[in-house]
Amino acid sequence: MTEPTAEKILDTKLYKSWGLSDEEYKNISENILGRLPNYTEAGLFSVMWSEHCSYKNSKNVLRKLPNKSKRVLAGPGEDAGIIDIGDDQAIVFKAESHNHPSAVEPYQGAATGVGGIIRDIFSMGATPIALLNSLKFGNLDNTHTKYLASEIVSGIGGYGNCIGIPTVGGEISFQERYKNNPVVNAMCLGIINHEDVKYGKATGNDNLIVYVGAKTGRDGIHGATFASDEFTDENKTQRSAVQVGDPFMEKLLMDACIELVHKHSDWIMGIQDMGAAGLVSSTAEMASKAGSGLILELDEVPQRETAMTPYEIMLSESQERMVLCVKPEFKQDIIDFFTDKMLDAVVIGKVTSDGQYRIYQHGELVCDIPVAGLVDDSPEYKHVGVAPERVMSQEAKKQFQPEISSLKDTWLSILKQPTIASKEYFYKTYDSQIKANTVVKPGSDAAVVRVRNTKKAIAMTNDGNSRLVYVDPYIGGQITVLEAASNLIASGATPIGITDCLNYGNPEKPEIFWEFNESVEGIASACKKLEVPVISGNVSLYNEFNDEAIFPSPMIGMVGLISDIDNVTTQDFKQSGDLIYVVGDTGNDFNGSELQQMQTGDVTGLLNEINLEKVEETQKTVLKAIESKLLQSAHDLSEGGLAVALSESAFANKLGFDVDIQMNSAKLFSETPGRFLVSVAPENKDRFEELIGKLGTYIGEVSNSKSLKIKTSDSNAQIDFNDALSNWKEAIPCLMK
Amino acid sequence: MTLVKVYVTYKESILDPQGEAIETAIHGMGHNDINGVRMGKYFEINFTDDAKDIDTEIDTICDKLLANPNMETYRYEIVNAEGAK
Amino acid sequence: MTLVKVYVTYKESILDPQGEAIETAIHGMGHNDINGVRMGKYFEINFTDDAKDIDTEIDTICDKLLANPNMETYRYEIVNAEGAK
Amino acid sequence: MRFAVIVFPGSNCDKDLFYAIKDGIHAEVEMVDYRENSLDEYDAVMIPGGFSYGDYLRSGAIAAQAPIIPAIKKLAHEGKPVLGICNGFQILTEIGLLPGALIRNRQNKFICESVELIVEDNQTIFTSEYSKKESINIPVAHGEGNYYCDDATLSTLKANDQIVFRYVNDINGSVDNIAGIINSKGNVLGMMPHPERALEKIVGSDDGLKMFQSILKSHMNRVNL
Ligand SMILES: Nc1ncnc2c1ncn2[C@@H]1O[C@H](COP(=O)(O)OP(=O)(O)O)[C@@H](O)[C@H]1O
Ligand SMILES: [Mg+2]
Repeated sequence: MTEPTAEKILDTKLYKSWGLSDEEYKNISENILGRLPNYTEAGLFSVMWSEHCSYKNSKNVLRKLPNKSKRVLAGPGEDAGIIDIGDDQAIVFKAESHNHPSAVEPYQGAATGVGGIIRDIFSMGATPIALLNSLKFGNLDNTHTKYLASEIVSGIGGYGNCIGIPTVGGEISFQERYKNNPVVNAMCLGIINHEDVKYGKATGNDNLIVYVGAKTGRDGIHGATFASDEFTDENKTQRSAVQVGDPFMEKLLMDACIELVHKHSDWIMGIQDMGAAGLVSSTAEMASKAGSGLILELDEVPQRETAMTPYEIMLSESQERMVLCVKPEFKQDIIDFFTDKMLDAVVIGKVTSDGQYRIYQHGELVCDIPVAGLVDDSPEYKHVGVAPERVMSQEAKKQFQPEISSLKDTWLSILKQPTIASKEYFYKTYDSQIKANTVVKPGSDAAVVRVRNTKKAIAMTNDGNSRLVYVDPYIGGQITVLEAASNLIASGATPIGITDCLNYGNPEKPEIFWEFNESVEGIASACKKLEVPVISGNVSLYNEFNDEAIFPSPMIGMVGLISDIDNVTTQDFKQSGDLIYVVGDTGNDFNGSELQQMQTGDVTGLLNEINLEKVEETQKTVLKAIESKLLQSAHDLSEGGLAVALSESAFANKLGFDVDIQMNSAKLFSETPGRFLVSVAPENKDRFEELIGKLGTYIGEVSNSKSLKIKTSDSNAQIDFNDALSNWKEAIPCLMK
Repeated sequence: MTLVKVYVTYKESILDPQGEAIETAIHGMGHNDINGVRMGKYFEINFTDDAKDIDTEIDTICDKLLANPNMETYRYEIVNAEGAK
Repeated sequence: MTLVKVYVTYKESILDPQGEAIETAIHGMGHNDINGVRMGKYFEINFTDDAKDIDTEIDTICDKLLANPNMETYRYEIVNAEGAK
Repeated sequence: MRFAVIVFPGSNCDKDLFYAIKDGIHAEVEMVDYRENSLDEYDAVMIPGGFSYGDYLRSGAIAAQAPIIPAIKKLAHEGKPVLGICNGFQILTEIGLLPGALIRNRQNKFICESVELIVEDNQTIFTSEYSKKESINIPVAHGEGNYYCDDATLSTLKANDQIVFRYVNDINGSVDNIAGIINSKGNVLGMMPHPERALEKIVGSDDGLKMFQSILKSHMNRVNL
């Protein structure tokens, strides 16, 4: 096949099928190049200007998120953000979505998502120490969803387990809207000494561009534009954008890069992974950051397939590849270094000072465009949002009023809702303990990993409640942040930073854009209030199938610091006789709740406004109680409310409880944000009550009677420990059969 | 009883990390006259005697379950019970 | 170039959980005329033209690497280059 | 006492094992590359868990061809302690230092959890610090940990007291709930659970510590004879 000429591309508007608009194409031809782009050039622009690489539809919204604090060493713009944790150490973290690839080939899609996010971390010079993930599937009532869920989870485990980084936490939820467009977000966190930090820069005239890792094949060509496109029935199986992950190769690559940064930092000027839009995106961004130009010789690029065109080589998304910028005098050292680690390293080009991006193949100049045009001049769109009918109607202002005819039945049923039920069936397939640093494993509010040879530990959580964001994006966005923070607080940590994945439908639709913008504003307001910066993240738009969008699904990956590992607290009750308190007031918050979903099969209505001041005070007080060693357990209240939190706290240590709440039964399931369930040893009662003051309400005691007892103002219920446990624990295995 | 043997392989353009690792190991054992190893899956599926249209059935099973058309191809042979031994 | 196709399967006495899982999935799809699925591995190995005694060589490779005699058996076919297409 | 921890490409519990020896029992320990061909300077060899060669083909199969293997066999024949954990156990069966094979878990899934084990034999150099039938908590993390051997081998293992650890519950389909076995000479132990992950209460359990203490103590006793 011969490539179409520049004129033909213009005439047939071929660029449109790659996602470039008429205006964008015109801008490239007239303003940036002053001529028509050839096939390769047009291809490079289309991928670099896709939403996935350029954030053209979202930049404007993302600027609303705060990204600074005293601890932030590097924020958005790098492969991952960096936050100081004292003692000249820092943590590096980021999250990434792989929704579309996972819909097409769930195992490999999820696996390569994990592989990609790990590369973002070690490309900064950091040692990855933990993985998390956030998954959203359709309801587990059909074989397709079960297949997706099972393969996606296997892919995540397959990659993480093999490379040897513990998967310590995450979240999984189920909703019809994700049936054909699952959400697969993965987060990785690494640790680094300040002096070892490396950035993805190609600086210094005549420095070499070195390619390391797997060979380039035709994998995932146009993966980035593909991620910026919607799904329909027709294009579902025709895509050939399937990349296969090789965690073994990545393990070699990771160890080698970390060792290189530690031992031979002076050899390299910059290092970057090849992610979406492969070679072009990584090298062009490295040049753009340094204000340099580049020359690449494609004949040098290791290739797995024959007769690859420049277009294919540049856009390939073959996995497990890195780009380094190396001082020429260390050329042989670098090559020998990687060869010893069973990895191919080859010089594929050099840095120039004229700001042009030039590519040669077979001695011919196949691309000659300004780096700035490719990277920095990408367009920026301001869309206008329109609030959808569902939030504007009079109806929306009403609060759902649940009726609880049998407290016991409602309680037992809610425990087996898939979104509430234990996710052990899935997370048990992840190695959560490798490296022997995991202090709190999956199953509590936040995961905790200690920092070896220090008293410090890092707490992490992934949170998103898309039901709440759907019914009320602004407040739902706020709650997402508050809940993530509460999860960290409950484990004894101070929140210090956030990464996010913002998953939405097509932003060109005004109602979708409105959801996106509103929820980000909500997120931003809560981040500002809690003073937690967003240091990295990812946007995934066009999550639609046959024109129907997923729920707006922002995922917050929040990280906290525990300065003294003795303060680590879990959600589990520890001993019978301990006193149980609810911290924070419970209101009538049923819109968007699990109970509403369960009773009506749908979620509707706006959310009550949140008193951020009050939530912050509650969180600070609980943290203080933990740091004063007054708490035996702490659990934040979220989906399913108090009834669920109480049950979850009882399960791990096989304890029961006997509580009397002075509220009606419905309120047991209310999802008022910013509340905690804590238990206190009797000897600490006075000190705790003094500290907590009016924020806390005593509700009862932990018991060893193997029975869960609740008395409310209008009812009472007692369920057998084993019945509660089996409803909660067996629900998902049963559905997955 | 009818035995069907199904072979599922990656399309040629798809990376086969296992095949590559195996090839390296074979070279390491001193066999340098080998050049290219691909690894695939092999299934033996037994149909009961009341199976009617095995071809159509096996195609469906392959398309929907055993192979992912985005990255794999398959072929199969129908062997009768005697041939299976 | 000579292509060798190698099939490695579990011995009959060995449990094959993957095969079982696939059988359950097939039944789940409504194909109830299936009774027994076993999963094995399939390799395509290319020998260069200077390979001399392919039989002996492939036996060694299978015995030492591709199959574990404690639990697996193998068989192979030698296909010449034309046959490979 | 000098320990060698063998590092294959893809080993990923090598550092955990290294720390277990260095910080757990304060013995001398070095990481040894799979391309080395002598282990003469070492008193014991530890083969770590992980995914050598990505577990491609079959766990342990490709590692079994590595240059270091003859040196491991030599050291084993000299009667020095060889411990294989998880992938290390798989490699020991692949190279024939231990009988049987590790096949895919019965449930066809990778499992990671803390499990209860019974120390069936405390008369070995690896378990002398435990009491007989002691119940201990050690994490497992494997997808191919289902121990298989034929009936004759099983009878021999039983007759010679070669079954060192058993799972209290059937977690993966292993024959006779076998979690770890030793060779007939008593110096090569393979086990699926990870004692190196159970050295401190803060990470869940310190029941693995006694295993490393046993190795050290047995060595000291031998040297002092
Ligand atoms: N995909 C997953 N991977 C790992 N752990 C998970 C996953 N999904 C849920 N978990 C774990 O299950 C526990 C409960 O999760 P979740 O119900 O989302 O908690 P919360 O509501 O407190 O945020 C957490 O410890 C979480 O880390
Ligand atoms: Mg929580």
